[in-house]
Amino acid sequence: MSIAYSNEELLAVTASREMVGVNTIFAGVGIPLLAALLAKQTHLPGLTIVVEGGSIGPEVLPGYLPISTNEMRISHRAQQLVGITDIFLLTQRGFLEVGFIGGAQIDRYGNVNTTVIGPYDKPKVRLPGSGGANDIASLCRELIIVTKHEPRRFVPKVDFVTSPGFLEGGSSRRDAGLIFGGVSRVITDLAIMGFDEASKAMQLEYLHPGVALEQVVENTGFDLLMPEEIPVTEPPTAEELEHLRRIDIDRRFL
Amino acid sequence: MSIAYSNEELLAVTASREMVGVNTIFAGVGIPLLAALLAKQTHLPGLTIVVEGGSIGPEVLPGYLPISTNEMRISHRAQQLVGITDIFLLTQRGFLEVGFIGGAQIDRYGNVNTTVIGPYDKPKVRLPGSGGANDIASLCRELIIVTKHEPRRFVPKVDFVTSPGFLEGGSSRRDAGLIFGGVSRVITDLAIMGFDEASKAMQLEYLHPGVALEQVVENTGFDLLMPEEIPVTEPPTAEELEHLRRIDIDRRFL
Amino acid sequence: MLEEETLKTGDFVEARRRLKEKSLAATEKLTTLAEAARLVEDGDHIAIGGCMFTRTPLALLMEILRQGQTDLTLSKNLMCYEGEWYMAAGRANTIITSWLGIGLPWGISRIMRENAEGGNPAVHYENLSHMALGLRYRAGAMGLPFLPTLTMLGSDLMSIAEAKTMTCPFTGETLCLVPALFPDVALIHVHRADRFGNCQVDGYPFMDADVAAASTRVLVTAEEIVSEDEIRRYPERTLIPGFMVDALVEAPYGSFPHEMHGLYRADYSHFDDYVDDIREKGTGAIGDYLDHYVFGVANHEEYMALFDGEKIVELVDEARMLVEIE
Amino acid sequence: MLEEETLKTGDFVEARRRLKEKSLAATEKLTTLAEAARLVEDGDHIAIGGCMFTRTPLALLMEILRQGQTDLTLSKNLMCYEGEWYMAAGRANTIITSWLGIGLPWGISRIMRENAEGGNPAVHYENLSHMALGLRYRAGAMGLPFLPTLTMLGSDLMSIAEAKTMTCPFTGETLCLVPALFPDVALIHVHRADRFGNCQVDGYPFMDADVAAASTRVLVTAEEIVSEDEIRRYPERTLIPGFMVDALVEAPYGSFPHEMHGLYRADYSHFDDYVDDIREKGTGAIGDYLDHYVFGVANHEEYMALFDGEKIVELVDEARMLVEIE
Repeated sequence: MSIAYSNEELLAVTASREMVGVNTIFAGVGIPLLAALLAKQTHLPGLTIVVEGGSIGPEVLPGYLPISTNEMRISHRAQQLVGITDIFLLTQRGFLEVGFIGGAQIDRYGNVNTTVIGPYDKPKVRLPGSGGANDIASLCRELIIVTKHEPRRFVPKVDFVTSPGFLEGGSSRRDAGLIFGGVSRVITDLAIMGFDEASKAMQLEYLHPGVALEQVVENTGFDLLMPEEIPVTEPPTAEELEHLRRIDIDRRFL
Repeated sequence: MSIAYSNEELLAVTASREMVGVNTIFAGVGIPLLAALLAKQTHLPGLTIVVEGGSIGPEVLPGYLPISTNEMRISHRAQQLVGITDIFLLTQRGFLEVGFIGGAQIDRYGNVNTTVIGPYDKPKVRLPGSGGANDIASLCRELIIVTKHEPRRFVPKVDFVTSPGFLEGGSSRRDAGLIFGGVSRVITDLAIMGFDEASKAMQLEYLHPGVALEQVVENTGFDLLMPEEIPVTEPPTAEELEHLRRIDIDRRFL
Repeated sequence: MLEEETLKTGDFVEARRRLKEKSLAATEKLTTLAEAARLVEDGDHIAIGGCMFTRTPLALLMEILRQGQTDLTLSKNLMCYEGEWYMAAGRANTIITSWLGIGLPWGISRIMRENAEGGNPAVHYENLSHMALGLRYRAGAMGLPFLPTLTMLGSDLMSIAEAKTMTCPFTGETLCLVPALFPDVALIHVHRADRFGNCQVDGYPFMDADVAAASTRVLVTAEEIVSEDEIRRYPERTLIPGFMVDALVEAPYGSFPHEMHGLYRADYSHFDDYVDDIREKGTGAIGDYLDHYVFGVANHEEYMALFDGEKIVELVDEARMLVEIE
Repeated sequence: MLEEETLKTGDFVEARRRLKEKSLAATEKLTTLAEAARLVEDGDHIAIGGCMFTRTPLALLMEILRQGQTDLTLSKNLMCYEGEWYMAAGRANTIITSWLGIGLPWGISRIMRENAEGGNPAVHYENLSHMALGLRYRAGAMGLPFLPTLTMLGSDLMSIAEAKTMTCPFTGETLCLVPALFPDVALIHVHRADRFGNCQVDGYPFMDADVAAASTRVLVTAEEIVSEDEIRRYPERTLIPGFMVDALVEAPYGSFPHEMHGLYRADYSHFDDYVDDIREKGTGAIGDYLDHYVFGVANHEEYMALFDGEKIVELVDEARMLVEIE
């Protein structure tokens, strides 16, 4: 039995499933937080959610999803509240296994741009900035990027590397001094991408149900590596959707 | 009317008077703490006492003087308790105006030794170590040293510089990277010493009541600079002694 | 006057010297909002406590706008609409932040876009990561010229932020060094303080302790002035020691319509109206907003009278509910 | 096994890799003292929480002596008589501290004097300043290879401590760099924890949060195991998050005869007796002490039964009185 679901629900469910054996996650508001909450309710009872404002292990009251990572709605029943700099230092030390970010532009090496479209000195579009995205991308043990799949977002080279993926590919991330981490997955409304072990170029891994390969190709502004077989993502289950919809009862994010 | 007083009382009173216009003090247990408490009760109502364990602005219950700078007796009614490293960082930032230390050896440039008598690798006497003394001497805006006046303590050159005074004199302290601070006073049971502005060598400034110049000379293992006039310290007043004895009712330190 | 000169990057020696001109006496710090704001001078670097729309010292920020200090640098970890106000009113010429906007549902700051995309030289933006800014305050608080970190390495933020790289002398690894920030003035809003300025906060501590310790002057507003005994009962909870504080003001709802942990939730609908207005009328709407909410009132009490009491009760109720543990 | 190899100075890359082998799951951490102590291996660097004679994890330290792990490195900011025990029992070969002794009235540690003055090669002392040791733990907690500081500059501690100097690339000033410490095991005693290991402390926080974050394994004893709700009521007070903790043990009086803020004062008279005995009989008295208080009992309950209940009540009363605010 298949149930109708939104793109956002598919993203949240897919992201939650990507967290296998994960115990600590650095989650932003929106889809990443929903994915983390879902994972904790389904397959990761030992998960500790950490948010940028300084909240460790908070719970979320259904219908009271936070809009920002630094408000009471996401310090509710927290186990610990620490300073923002300290949350990032825990990440630098290596305590955060998975981080989630989005972005306006992403390129073939998983670099993300949230600073400017166009040249920095006279941009076509000025974006809000890094916030903690650079830090999460630099310091978590691995990074999952969640974004819409559009050609203007998936560009050969981002105009500005706000958050480092694999930089120029190969060993360039390590060479720059980033001792760990890198992008493990890019999850979009069309597909799931990974990265080639050696070249660190983006490759298609799964197509979402009902999505044709051409759709992905058309919506990606560079050549994705293509493995021989491309399986299809399992659609969200009734149980997963039920959990999700109970958390976001007003469907603010779904 | 002069009242009989002990050497310790004279030290505490003299030290308290040396704090003119002081608002923050890094105080150890014993004489420095008594001096600070006395100063707060007499001429420095705006004084905040800070101790190494992490206590800011504590009060002391008469008869419950602390033995160590990290116990409840000196966090009683504190205004803030912070980590030990953070107390020292506040000092490094410049918030601590005066620090007090003692020591087993002191030399003509105000360097203090609490590590070893004799060579480091095979010492004649192994002392307890720096504790926070090096940090207080390195980081406070000024340093007051309180110690007994004995020839084995007042040596030409300390066997080991645990806590920096003016190092080799002149600008050597600043040259080593210590951007502020240095010893302003050495207070003993015989006299008060200061330091020559240019050479940073120790010089006699006051003799305590009833002490002959020769006593100081005999008990100092190097030549003190001698100004033309050497005034005599005012003896402790009845009020000062009353305050002191009320704080240390069991006369643990006096 | 030396105070007025801009500090060289990471100049911890001069920053420490400036601290010597500040009284550290444990005296009564209570004053009025107007008197406190007068400690801000033209050209100052103002560091703002709180984060995004939580625990923002809005009462102080509005009073400074009323007083008219100008040529200001504003720094804050994630900057909310107060950054737009100072740009729109022509009071800030430099903005140091990792992010500017109200939050995801309210889109990108229109005035920042206009300034940056139009190449407006009146406002300079220093963009860096959230952690890097936090470390710049922390380096200042620690009395250091810089702190090492791995963050920002390899990214284009390295080319625009004030940061250097070095080779670690112990491990040979590459490190990013972010220079200390030593703001002239810190603005901090807290839950409670005693009259000597010992401040306590509930909920997130954010970067406020570092911001206060790094700054030369510290202005504090508190929801409530409490007895010394109340502070001394739980000294572990004191975030800022009194000797750092230069001025203290009792300002209930001093962060409103931003939020205070356990006291009042942020008024999202107020942000909706603010942004809708800008979308409709352009960035001139920010000036209209300031005319109404800031310049149109004499003080914080008159400002609060502009808000609907019933709405406030709702926000207070949600705040209480969210911190309740049965 | 890599775990057993000694970390190179400041090797934050390897320290971070070792963390990957640790489970960060939010699971129940409760176990027995014996099981917790078994997580200590021969050759480990054990970092001890608390300071001097306050909040020392004595129950754990005694259990480890009973189990017999050896070739240990002990580090603590100001080390009390537990350092003497490990030297006397031949279990520690390295002591990293800024100070060793019980406190001023009890004089210099006799066994340290004998070892150092006799040139005993069995124990190596790393001497540094209190702050420098704190910064070494903090650098580890921050995931950095080192932290810069001004402390120790110009002193002879620079020549014996693991520290380097550098020229600041922003200001040209000379800085001391202290390398990170990444202990194998942290021993921490706290007031309360929930079963997931979220720990809270009253009074001084000392260096415990840094020590825990810098260490690969974290063993915690708590005076009391409380409900999750009790921790979540004041999350601002949590000092160590549960995911860092590998083993948690309920151990009332787990620091006795050292002190716990608000619970019991240190038993000075016990220290008097301990030191008097050493003065009379020489350092062999430490072995006698251990035979009686550590090896002569099977566990912490039997240990506590050796103390006079009336005396304990006095110490509890003073502790309560000292934290009372009318």
